[in-house]
Amino acid sequence: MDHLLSPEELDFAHQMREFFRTEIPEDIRYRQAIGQELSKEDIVTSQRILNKHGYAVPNWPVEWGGQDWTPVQRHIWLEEMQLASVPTPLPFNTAMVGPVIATFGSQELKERFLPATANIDIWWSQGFSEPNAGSDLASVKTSAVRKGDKYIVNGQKTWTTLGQHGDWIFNLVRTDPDAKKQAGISFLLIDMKSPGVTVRPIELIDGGHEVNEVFFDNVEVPVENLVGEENKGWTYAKFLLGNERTGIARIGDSKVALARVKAYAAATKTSRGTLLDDPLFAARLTKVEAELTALEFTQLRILSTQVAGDDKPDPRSSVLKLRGSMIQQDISELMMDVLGPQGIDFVDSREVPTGFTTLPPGAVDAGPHYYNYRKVTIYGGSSEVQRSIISKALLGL
Amino acid sequence: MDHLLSPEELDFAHQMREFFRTEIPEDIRYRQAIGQELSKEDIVTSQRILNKHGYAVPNWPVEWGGQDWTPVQRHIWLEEMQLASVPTPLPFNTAMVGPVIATFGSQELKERFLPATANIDIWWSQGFSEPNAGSDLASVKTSAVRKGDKYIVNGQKTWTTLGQHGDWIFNLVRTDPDAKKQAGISFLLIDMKSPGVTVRPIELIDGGHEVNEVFFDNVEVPVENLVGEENKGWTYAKFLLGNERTGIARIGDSKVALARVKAYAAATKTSRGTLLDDPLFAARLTKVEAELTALEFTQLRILSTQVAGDDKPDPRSSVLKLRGSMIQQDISELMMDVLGPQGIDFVDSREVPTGFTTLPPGAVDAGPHYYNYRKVTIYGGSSEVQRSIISKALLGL
Amino acid sequence: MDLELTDVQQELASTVGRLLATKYDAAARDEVLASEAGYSESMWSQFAEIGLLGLPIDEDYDGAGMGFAEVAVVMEQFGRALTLEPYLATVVLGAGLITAVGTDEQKSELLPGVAAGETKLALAAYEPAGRYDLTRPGTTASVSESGVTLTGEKSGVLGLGAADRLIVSAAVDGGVGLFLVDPAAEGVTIDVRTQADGHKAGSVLFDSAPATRLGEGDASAAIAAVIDTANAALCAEAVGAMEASLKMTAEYLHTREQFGFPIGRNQVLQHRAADLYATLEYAKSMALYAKLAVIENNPDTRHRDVIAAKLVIDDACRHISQEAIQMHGGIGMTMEYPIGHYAKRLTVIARTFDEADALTAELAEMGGLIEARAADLQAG
Amino acid sequence: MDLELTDVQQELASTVGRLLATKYDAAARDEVLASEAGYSESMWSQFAEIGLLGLPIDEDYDGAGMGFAEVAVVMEQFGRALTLEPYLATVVLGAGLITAVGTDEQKSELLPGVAAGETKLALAAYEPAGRYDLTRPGTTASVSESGVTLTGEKSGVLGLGAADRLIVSAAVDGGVGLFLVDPAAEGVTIDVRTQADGHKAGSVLFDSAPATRLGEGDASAAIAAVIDTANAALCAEAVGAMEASLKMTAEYLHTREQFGFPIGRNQVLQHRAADLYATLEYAKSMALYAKLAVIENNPDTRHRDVIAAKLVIDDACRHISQEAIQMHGGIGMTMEYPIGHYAKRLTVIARTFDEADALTAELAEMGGLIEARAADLQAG
Repeated sequence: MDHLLSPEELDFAHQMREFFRTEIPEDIRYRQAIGQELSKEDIVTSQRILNKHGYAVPNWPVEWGGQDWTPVQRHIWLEEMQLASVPTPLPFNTAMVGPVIATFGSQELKERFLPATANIDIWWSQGFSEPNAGSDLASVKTSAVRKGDKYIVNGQKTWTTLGQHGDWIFNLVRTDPDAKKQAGISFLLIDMKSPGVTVRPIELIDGGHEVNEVFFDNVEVPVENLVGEENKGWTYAKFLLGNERTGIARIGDSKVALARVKAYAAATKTSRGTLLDDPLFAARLTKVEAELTALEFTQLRILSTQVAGDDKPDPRSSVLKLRGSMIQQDISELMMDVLGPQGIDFVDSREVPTGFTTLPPGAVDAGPHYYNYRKVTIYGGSSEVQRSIISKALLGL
Repeated sequence: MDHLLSPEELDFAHQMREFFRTEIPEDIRYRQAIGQELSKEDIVTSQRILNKHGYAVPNWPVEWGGQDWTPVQRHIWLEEMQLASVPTPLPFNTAMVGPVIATFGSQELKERFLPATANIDIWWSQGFSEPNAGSDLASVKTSAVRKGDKYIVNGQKTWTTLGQHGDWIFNLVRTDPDAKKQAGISFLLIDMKSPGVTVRPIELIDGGHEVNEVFFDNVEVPVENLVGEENKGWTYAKFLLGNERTGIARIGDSKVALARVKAYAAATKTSRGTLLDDPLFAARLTKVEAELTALEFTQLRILSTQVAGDDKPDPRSSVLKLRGSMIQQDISELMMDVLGPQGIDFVDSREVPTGFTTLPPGAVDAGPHYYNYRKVTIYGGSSEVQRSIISKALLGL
Repeated sequence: MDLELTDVQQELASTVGRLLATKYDAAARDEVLASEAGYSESMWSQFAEIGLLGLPIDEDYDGAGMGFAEVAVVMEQFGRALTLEPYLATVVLGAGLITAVGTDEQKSELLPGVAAGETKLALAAYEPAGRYDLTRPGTTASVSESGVTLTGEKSGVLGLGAADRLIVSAAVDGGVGLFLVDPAAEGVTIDVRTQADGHKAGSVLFDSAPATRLGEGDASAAIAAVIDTANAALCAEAVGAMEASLKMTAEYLHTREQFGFPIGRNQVLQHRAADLYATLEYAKSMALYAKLAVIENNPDTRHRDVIAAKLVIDDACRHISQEAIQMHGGIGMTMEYPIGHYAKRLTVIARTFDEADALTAELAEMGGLIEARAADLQAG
Repeated sequence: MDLELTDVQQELASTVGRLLATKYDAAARDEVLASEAGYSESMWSQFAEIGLLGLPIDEDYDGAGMGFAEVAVVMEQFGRALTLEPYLATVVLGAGLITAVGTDEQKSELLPGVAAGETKLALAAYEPAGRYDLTRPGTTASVSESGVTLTGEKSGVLGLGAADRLIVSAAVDGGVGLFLVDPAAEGVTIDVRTQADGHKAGSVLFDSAPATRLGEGDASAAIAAVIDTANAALCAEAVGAMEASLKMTAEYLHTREQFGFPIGRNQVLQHRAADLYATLEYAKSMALYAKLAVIENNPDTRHRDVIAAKLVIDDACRHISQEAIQMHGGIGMTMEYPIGHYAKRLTVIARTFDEADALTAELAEMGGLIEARAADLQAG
C-alpha cells in the first residue's frame, strides 16, 4: 500500500510502524501473532502504552485524547497496528462507550469517565443484546424504573464479550414501557460491582470463555449515570453502531493470519512435497489472497472518497463487513486444512509428554479459531443484515 | 447401475440397450452424441421407430400404446435411450398433451389424436406461457369466447419450444373472464394452420432458433377441440406439469456430456500436458462426476421408494430438478473451458478454409450450448420455484 | 432394484433409535461428554446387550454374523444421537481388522470379548509425520527369538484410553504388518487427547514394546480395506448427524421469532434451507453408494467409490454444519445448545482418515467415475 | 492517498459516456452487430475526433500523450455501452506494441494514422495449438536478402477483418520477433469469425507472406507487457459491463411484476443482488489494482498483480453474467433484450488472453501476493 500514499502519509506510516514494533512489548505481540488468547493484563498493558502516546483513541475529540487525523491516517494507524500484531484497543471503551459519552454525555460524565476509559482504568462491557433478540436490538426488555435519584434495573443482557473482566457496563434499558419500541430506551452506565449484578459465562463450542450473560436484579443505579436524555438511548445506540465501519473488515489481521497459513503450509509435508505446493490447496489459498487484496482496495477506495469529503453512509461499508468476515472464515478454514489431522484435537499447549513429537504450530488455535470465527458472520450485523442493507441501497425496495 | 438391478430388470436393460443401439440409425445417434442440433426429420424418424416397437409412449395407458412397466423399467428405458444418444420422444407429444388427452379427453378425442401423437404424425407445440407471466402460469390472458360451436381465440403465447415445427398446439385459454385466476381456464387444442395463427421466432443468445411467440388473432376453434370440461383446464395443466418429474434430471444425457468433456480434455494439450492432467480442471471435473453420481443415486432412491408403493409427491423430485439443472450447466461450462480460446467463436462447422487447422471437436456447440443451458435453471419450474417447493415441504411455512 | 432397508434393518434402526432417544438425549450426552472417560460404560453394555457390538462379527465368535449394511444402520443412528462411544474404533476398525487378518486363535481370543462388550480395541496406524498416509509407517517391528517389539510413535488413535488392546501397524519384512499390543505393557506410553467433537483419541509411544503379530503377511490391503469400511461408516454417521442438524434447524426457523414472526418466514432462509435439504439428499445417496461399494467389495472399484462418496459427504458436512450455525445465530455457537455439537462432529468427520482436496486429487488420478468417451474422437 | 479519477479523467469519462449514450444505444448497437463489418466506421471516426484513438500515443505522433489511466477510463465506458469497435486491438495492442518496440520510422508511419482513425491494427500472436501460450510461436520468420517472409497460422486475432496492418509474432533468431504484415498481401489468407459477443476475430494463414520486422531484438517481454496492459484494459471494460448489467438487473427487479408485486420484493433476489453488488465492488477494486500495476510498471510485480486482478474479475464476470440472466428469467436469454449481450461479452472477456484455472496456478507459482510469515517459524 505504501506506494499509494502521499509523502506525508508515508512518513506517518513509518512512524506508526516504528512505534508499534518498538514500544509494545514483543511478548504480547508474539502471543497475538501466533493466535494465543491474550490475558486481560496483556490488553491493558498494550492499550496504556498506546494511550500514553496518544494512540489509543485517535477517533475521539482532541480535547479528550483524540487526534485530528484524516481517515487515511486512521486507516494507517489501524493497519500498521494489526500488521505489527499489536492488540487493538478495547472496542467497548474506545469505539463504543467513549464516543457516545464524548458526543452525548454531560461535561461531568466526560470528566468522570473519558480519561479512565481511554486508559482502560475502567474495562467496559456492552449491555445491548438480550436473549432471543438477535438482530432486533431495539426489542429491549431490561427495565430501569426511576425511584428518586436512582434507577432500579431488572433484566438480562447476553453475548457480553469479555464481561468477566468488566468493571462497568453500558446498557440499553427501557425507561418508558408504554412508548413504541425504539422510543422509551435509555443509555445507562452501571458499575458491575453493584449489588444485584451477576455475570454468568456462556460456554462456546470453541472451548473458550468469551461471552457472558449479565443479570440485573433490582440493581440501584444513580440517575447521574444516564448518558444524555432519558428515552433517547436508541439515538445514541445507532450512533455507536454506525461508528468505525471501515475497521470492521480487519484486513491487517487477515493479512497476518494468511501469511501464517502460508508459512505453515510451506512447512507441512505431504506425500508429494509441501502443502503449499499442493495445487488444490495452493489454488484455494491464492484465491483468498486475491480476494483479500480486492477487499483491501475496496477499503482504500472508500477511504479515498472520504478524503474527497463525502461522509454519508455507504453500502460499501456493508460490503467490507460481508466479505471481510467471509475472508476471515476462509482463512480460519485454510488453517484447519493446514493442520489436517492435527487440527482436530482441542489442546492447551503444543507441549506433549516426553518422547512424543511436539505438536505443530497452530495445533492449539486452529480448531478453536475456526469454531470461534463462526461468529464473525453473525455479530456486528450478520451477513443477512448486511445483504439487506446493500439491497435496500441498490434496489430501493 | 447394472449391479443394482434384479435379473429381470437386467434382462430388460440389455434388451433396451440392444434395441436403441441397433434400431435407431447411427447417423442420428452420432449427431445427438456430438451435440449437433437435430432436424425435425431426425426427431420424427427416431420416434417413429420407437413407436413401431412400442417404446415411444410407455407411460401411456396400454390401450393407447403404453407399456405396463414398473417405475424402474421406465427409468431404464430413459437412461438407456440417453446413454445410446437416442433423441428422447418429443415431450410435448408424449409427456404432455398425450397423457392429458388419455386421462381427461373424450373417447372421440383419444381416437382422433392419440395414435397420431404417439407416432408424431402431429407435432405438438405447447401454448402455456404468456408474456410477462414468468412462473405465474395461471395468469392466463389469452381468451377463448364461445360463439356457437366455435371458440374465438385471441391472445399471445410465448416460449413455445420448436413451435416452428408445430402442427397443433395445446393451450391454456381463459374461458371465464370473471372467475378467479385458476378457475376459468380451459385446455384447448388448436390446429396451427388455422387462419389467425402466427408463429414468430424468438432469437436467443445462443444464436439458435428454439423458441417462438405464437399469436392468435380471432382464431376459430371447433368446440370439440376442448379437452375435458370447460373451465377445468388448470386441473389438467397441473396434472401435466406434475408428470415425469424424475426424468427431469436428465442423468443419462449428463453422463454422455461429461464423458465427452473428459475425452476432449484428454485430447487437449496445454503447456503442461493434457487438460485432463491439469489439477484444477481435473478437480472441478471430478467433483461434477461425484455429484452426478449423487444425483443418480438420489433418483434411484426415489425409484426404489416408488417400487415400494409410495406414490405421493416428493420434494426429492425438486432436488432432482434443482441439482440436475445445475450439473447440466456445470458440464456446459466445463466444455467451454475445454475449448478455451476456441470456444469463444460462433461457428457453423468445424470445417475451415483450406490450409487452416480444423477446429477441435466441440468448437461448434460448446459456446451455444453454454448460453442455451442458462435456460435449464429457468424453465420447467425455475431453481427459485424448486427451492420454494422444498422449503415448504421441509419447513411447512 | 431395491435400495430400501430390509425389515430386519428397519427393526434394528428402530431398536437403536429408541434406545438412544430414551437414554442418550442431550442432557445425558452432556454428562458423558463431561466425564473423564468421555464415553459411557453403561451405554456400552447396553449396546452389547442388544447385539450391536457383535453385529458384524462371525457367529462362530459370538457375533451376529451380519454385514456392513447393518453396521451402517447403527452408525446412522449414532450420528443422529451424536454418541461418543468408541464403536468405530472397536467394532469397525478393530474387530474388522482381526476378522480380516487374524488367526483363528486370535479371533477366538478377542472377538467374543468385543461382542460381549468386555474388550475394546483401537487401531494405531497414523503417525505424526505421515498426515493421512498409512502406507509407510515409521514405526518398526523388531523380531527376535524372545519375541516381537515395536518402536515408534502413532497419532490420531481413535478410542485410545478406552482400548484394552491396540492394533498397531509397523514396518516389517519390507512391508506393513499389524501387531497386537497391550496398552498397559511396559514400553507403551499413551497420551489421550480430546477431539473437538468430544471423542477421545491420542498418541502412543512405543519403546521396544512387546507385541504379537496379528495374522501374517503384508497387511497393507487389509488396512486400506478397513479404512474404506470405516469411511463408509463415517458417511452413514454423517448422514445421521446431518439429518438431525437439518431437522433441528428447520424447527428453529419455525419456532424462533424475530421482529414479530418466525424467522423461517424469511424467504432467504427458506431457500438456504432448501439447499441444505438438497445437500442432505446427495449425502444420503452417497452414503448408500459407499455402503454398496463396501458390501460388493469389488477390488477394482471399492476404494474409488468410497472416496467419491466421502468427497461429497465432506462437502455436505461443511455446508450443513456451517449453515446450521449461521441460521441459528449466536445461540448456535453455545455448548448448551445441541447444534454446535453436531457441527463439531461433522467438521471432525470431514477430517478423519482424509482431507477433501486429497480425495479429489486421488479420485481424479484413479480416472474418476465416468469413462472418457466421445463419438467423434478415438478413445484416448 | 487519492484513488479517484482526476478532473481530466472525469471529463473524459463524461465525454465518452455522453457520446455513447446518444449514438450507441441498444438499437444503434443492434445495427452495428448485424452489419457485415461488425463495427461502425462512423463511430470510429467520432472516436478519432474526440481523441480516443490517439489517447496513449505520444504527442510526437499526433497522439494525446496520455497514459493507461485514461485508456482505462475509455474502456470502462466502452464496457458500459458494449461497443463493438476494435479499440483494444488497434489502440491497446497494436499501437501499444508499436510504441514499445517500433523504430521511430515505424512509429511515424503508423501511429499518426491510428490516432487519426485511418489505420487499424491487429495483433496475431496466438496459435491454434498453443491455447493461451505466447512464448513459443510455431509461425516462423525466414530472413533472406530479398526480405522477410512468414509462414504459419495464427488464431484468435482480435480485430481481424478491420485491420489494415497485422502485427505478427514469429520464431526468429532463437527467440520471438514481431513483424508487420499487410493482410492484403500475397501469401496471407484470413478467415474472419464472429465471437459469441459479436466482436470479430479469426485466424490468419501465412504462406511465405512478405513481412517487415517491427523493431528489433527479442519481443517476448514487450508482448507479455502489452498483454498485461490489455488484460488491465479488459478489467476496466468488464467493470463497465458489469456495472451496467447490475443496474439493468436492479431496474428489472424493481419494475417487473409477478404474482402482483415487483419481483425485487423477493428477499431471495434482494440478497442475491446484494452479493452481485459486493462482487462488483471487488471487480472495481481489482480493475483499479491492475491499472495501478500497469501504470507503475514494476517488472517484479506488474504481471503478478494484473493476473491477480484478472482472476478476481473472471470470477466476477461469471457470477454477474450468470445471475443477471437467471434473475431476468427467460427474457434474459433473448437477443432483443440487452442483458444477454452483456453476459456474452463478460463470458468472452473471462476467456480472452487466459483462463481462470491457469491464472490461479500461475499466481500461486509466482508466490502469490502475500509473503509467508509466522512468528513461530523460521522463514521458509
